[in-house]
Amino acid sequence: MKPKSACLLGLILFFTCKIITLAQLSEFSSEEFRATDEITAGKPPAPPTNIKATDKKNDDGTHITISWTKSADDGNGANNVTSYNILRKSPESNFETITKTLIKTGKTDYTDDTVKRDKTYSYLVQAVTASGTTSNSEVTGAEATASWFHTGKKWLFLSVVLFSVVVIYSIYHARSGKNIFIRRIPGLEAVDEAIGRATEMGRSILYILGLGSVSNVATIASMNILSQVARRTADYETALRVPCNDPIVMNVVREMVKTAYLEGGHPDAYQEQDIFFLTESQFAYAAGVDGIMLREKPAAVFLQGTFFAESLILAETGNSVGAIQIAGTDKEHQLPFFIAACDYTLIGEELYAASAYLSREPMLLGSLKGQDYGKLMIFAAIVVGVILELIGVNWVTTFFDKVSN
Amino acid sequence: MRRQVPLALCFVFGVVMVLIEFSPHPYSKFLYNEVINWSLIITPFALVLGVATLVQTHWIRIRRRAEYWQYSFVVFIGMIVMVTIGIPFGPSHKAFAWLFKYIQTPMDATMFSLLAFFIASASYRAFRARTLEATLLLVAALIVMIGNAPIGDLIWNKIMPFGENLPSTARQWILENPNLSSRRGVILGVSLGVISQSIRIILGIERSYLGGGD
Amino acid sequence: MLKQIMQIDRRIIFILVALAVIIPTLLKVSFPITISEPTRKLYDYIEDLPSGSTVLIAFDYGPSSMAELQPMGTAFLRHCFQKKIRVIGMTLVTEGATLGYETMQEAAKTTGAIDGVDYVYLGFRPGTIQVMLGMGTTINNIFESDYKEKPLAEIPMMEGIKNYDQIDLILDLASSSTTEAWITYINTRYNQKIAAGVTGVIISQMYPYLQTEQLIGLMSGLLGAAEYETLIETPAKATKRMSVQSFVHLLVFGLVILGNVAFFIQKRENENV
Amino acid sequence: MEKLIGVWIAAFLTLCIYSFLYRDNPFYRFAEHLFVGISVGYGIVLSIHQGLIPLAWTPFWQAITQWPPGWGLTKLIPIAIGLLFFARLIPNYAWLIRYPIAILMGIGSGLAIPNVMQADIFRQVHGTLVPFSQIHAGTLSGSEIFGAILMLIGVISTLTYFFFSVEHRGVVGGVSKVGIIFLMIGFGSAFGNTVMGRVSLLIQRVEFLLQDWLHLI
Repeated sequence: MKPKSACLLGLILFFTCKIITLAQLSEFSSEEFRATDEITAGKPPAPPTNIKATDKKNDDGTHITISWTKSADDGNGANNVTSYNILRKSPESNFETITKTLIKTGKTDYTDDTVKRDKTYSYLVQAVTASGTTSNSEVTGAEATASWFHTGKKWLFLSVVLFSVVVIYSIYHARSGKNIFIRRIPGLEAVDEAIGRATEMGRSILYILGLGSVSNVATIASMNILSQVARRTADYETALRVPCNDPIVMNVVREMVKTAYLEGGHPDAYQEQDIFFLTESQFAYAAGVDGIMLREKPAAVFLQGTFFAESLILAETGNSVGAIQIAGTDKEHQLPFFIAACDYTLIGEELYAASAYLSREPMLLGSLKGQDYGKLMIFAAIVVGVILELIGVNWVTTFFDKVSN
Repeated sequence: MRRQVPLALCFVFGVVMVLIEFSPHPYSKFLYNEVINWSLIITPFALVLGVATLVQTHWIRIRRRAEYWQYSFVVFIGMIVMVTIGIPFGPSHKAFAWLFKYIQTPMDATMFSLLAFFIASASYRAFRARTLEATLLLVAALIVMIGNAPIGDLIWNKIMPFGENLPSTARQWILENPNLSSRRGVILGVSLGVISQSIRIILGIERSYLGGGD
Repeated sequence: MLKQIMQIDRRIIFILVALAVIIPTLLKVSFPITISEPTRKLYDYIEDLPSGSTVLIAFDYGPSSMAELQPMGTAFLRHCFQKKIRVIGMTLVTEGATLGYETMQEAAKTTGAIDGVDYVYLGFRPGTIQVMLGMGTTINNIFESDYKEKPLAEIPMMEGIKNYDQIDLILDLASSSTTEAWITYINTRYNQKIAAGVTGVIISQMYPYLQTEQLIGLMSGLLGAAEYETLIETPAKATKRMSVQSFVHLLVFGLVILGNVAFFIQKRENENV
Repeated sequence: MEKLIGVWIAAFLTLCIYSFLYRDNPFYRFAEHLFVGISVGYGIVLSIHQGLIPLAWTPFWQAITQWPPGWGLTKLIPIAIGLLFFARLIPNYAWLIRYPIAILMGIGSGLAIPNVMQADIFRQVHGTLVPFSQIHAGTLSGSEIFGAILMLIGVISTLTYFFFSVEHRGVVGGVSKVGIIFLMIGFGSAFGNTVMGRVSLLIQRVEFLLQDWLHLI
């Protein structure tokens, strides 16, 4: 805005306010304003028409949207409208300009975000010309209210509710003892092969749980798998060595393996010193395990659980001593190394599925099933959406656009 | 008291946070801000957990004269030096910044740079195209590796009359196409897992975070 | 013979790697960098911002990722300062506090940017997601003073900056999952534009977010930093390091091929036996 | 001077850690333990100066010094809850730390559910559909159409691979096989990028040794 027109505008506003205050106009029409226009030079443009003030929905009651139809002299007629200006009257004050900068022509709406909740405001729109003459629209009013529920998010809300119900239902379904099917997991089927080979060769099996603590989901999953492996090694009387990185994990593992040997009917075969604490530091642990691999040349190496950067050091050494390696982790960054250097790898969720499959724990099985329903819904949404898009119907896409923004 | 109250608190806070998400009302916003503020106040105290575990482990090692117990003193010395300088003078103090810059930074950076060596040796000794899967992985890895290296484009443009900058273009194509779609599949699956776990935590079905005991 | 080659001591490979880094570093080689689309998008976005805009950089990394992310921060800050774009720095990672401070001060020194006028460094607060969300209400609520404990109210640049509404872009320099958190919580809730610079390990994971425009741009590891340096026409550390990098990539490439050739020859011999 | 000493110490520690490449030895163990100690110390200082003091102590001080006491007093509740973390140090009351943990877990989970659903599921599904509306509108080039179809196949087949309640036989088996192909290429690209990441760290260390320490370049 040029300084000159700004001065002029200031002058107009000053007079406008003056007149309003003087007249104490509570209900006035735009007629009164015409008087001020005559003070300034130039012919006033046609006023904006059809002005509407509406409370913005789904907000905290601090927005009112004002819309109008452009002045007849905006782009047409005298074509002298250069901008619009909005004046507001609140219960406490009289009409005052609320637009900090003039609204450019072509725009026909404005959101006032300075209102207070549960109050009624009146608005009018001014058309402004280059020389600063103005003309006012009719006055309209609205009350700013706050919403308790965001209706634009109703689909998101319903989806959250629906998915929660599905998960809870699946868990209860699993708890009621119904059999829940889980697909074949190739890595698990190789367990027997690995143990068999170790027995034939008379070598040990090395089970590495990684660096996780007992609260890690992957470490818990790994312990479930270990307990099954222990059951088989008990049958075959193969040595099972478990170097641990966390003393608490070691204690839990000792208990679990002991129970497995007991239930397998070979309590005497259990060797407590085979499950031992190495060190809690990352690379020293890797070096320690490397040493064990090189010395003992185990026939099979299990790498299941939470792994970080040491994954490739372990997998490489295991590979170099010619062991069958079965790996699994939910740490995505380490998966490439396992896949490249190991014979079988449980990828991410497969590790959880394997653990649920082996432990038959209803909570794990049920959640897995519930998530599968979720995947099915996503699958269906994508397929239906694509088909509809290709024939030119786009409501699925629009729907996802709306719910995700 | 020991189990039921924490589970109830978890439920209340969880449900409130979910519901607030759908309510733009100023009262909800107020509540939301308060809860966020509360959790911001609580979080820094969690520091106690990590420090206590570390001190305990090394203390036990020293007491039991476990293997390499002498090194546990080094841990304590490092910790004490940082704390005695940092706490009274603050982290922007010169001495503290010096310790960070010349002791912590080089060690942290070097520790992870060891992996450059290991990745090279593993590439040679362990990464074999033994199955179809491993083959695909290796081929994609090799393309990305050469596409990442500026020398890849340079050599290609010198010796090949066609396909300017093909290595980096191929790399970009792999990342933007097959990589993108498989990652998206993983994201969708993992996100469902996160949501289902959150539901279980709020409802008290999943309680492993409470730890053992009654 | 073949077996010997395959069973070669890994320390010999370590030496090869060391040489592949040391020799080119001493020779100061330099190669041209090809610009990728995601980096260019970030550059263009900053190029199109009017001066006086505000961006926020989150230095969410520690010394272990400094080699990759620090050059990104430096190049990006230089671009912003040259364009008179105001920068707020912060971190969600403890070690990032000192690193971010250093990076901002160095970039300011080379471009003449003034603390408190052209940039503000807020430092660290624990609580990741809660910190992000809290800043959405008011930044002052989380950081009532900057890193040097000067109250935000007394900093001229922060005048008029209340929350994300006044911030035109958040650049997350990440070595872990912070970028996902910025996207999930801040992009979704506040419609805030997010861009990222990430370490090599997580580059691949970022691509789905680029396609949905939840990320408006991405610098991919050291290469991304070198690309940005090329775009602002001030080649620096990253460009140099990428050139050295080339040789190690060639070495690893060669090692993988050699290892596999040996593997297949051995496999065939075994089959024949 | 302090820089000179610093560089020499840093170089010594760097070499201590590299000595691990030969084999595990006392120098490496010394550096590793020092690293653990120093970084924990750093964490404590930062958490106090940039965490506890501004986020807990300041509100606490304001709450108790403000007169008349106002809303600020409610801040004493989370401070008290936070203090329960110290119960970790008293074996008999260690269970008290469940309170703050449960609250933080509740808040975190509650925030995650709708946001993850919106950002990581709905938005990602939307992103998969958008190219197809562009295909219908005819704004995509041939290679982009190919890319869109490839993306569709990739997303669907990967999703199928992680489907656990159906046996992977027949059509499902075939689709999940395709999923593995996509996954492997994705992991391969991560592998290639990881090489770049790790090598970058090494280059920076070598730069440090040759430039800052030995002044060879």
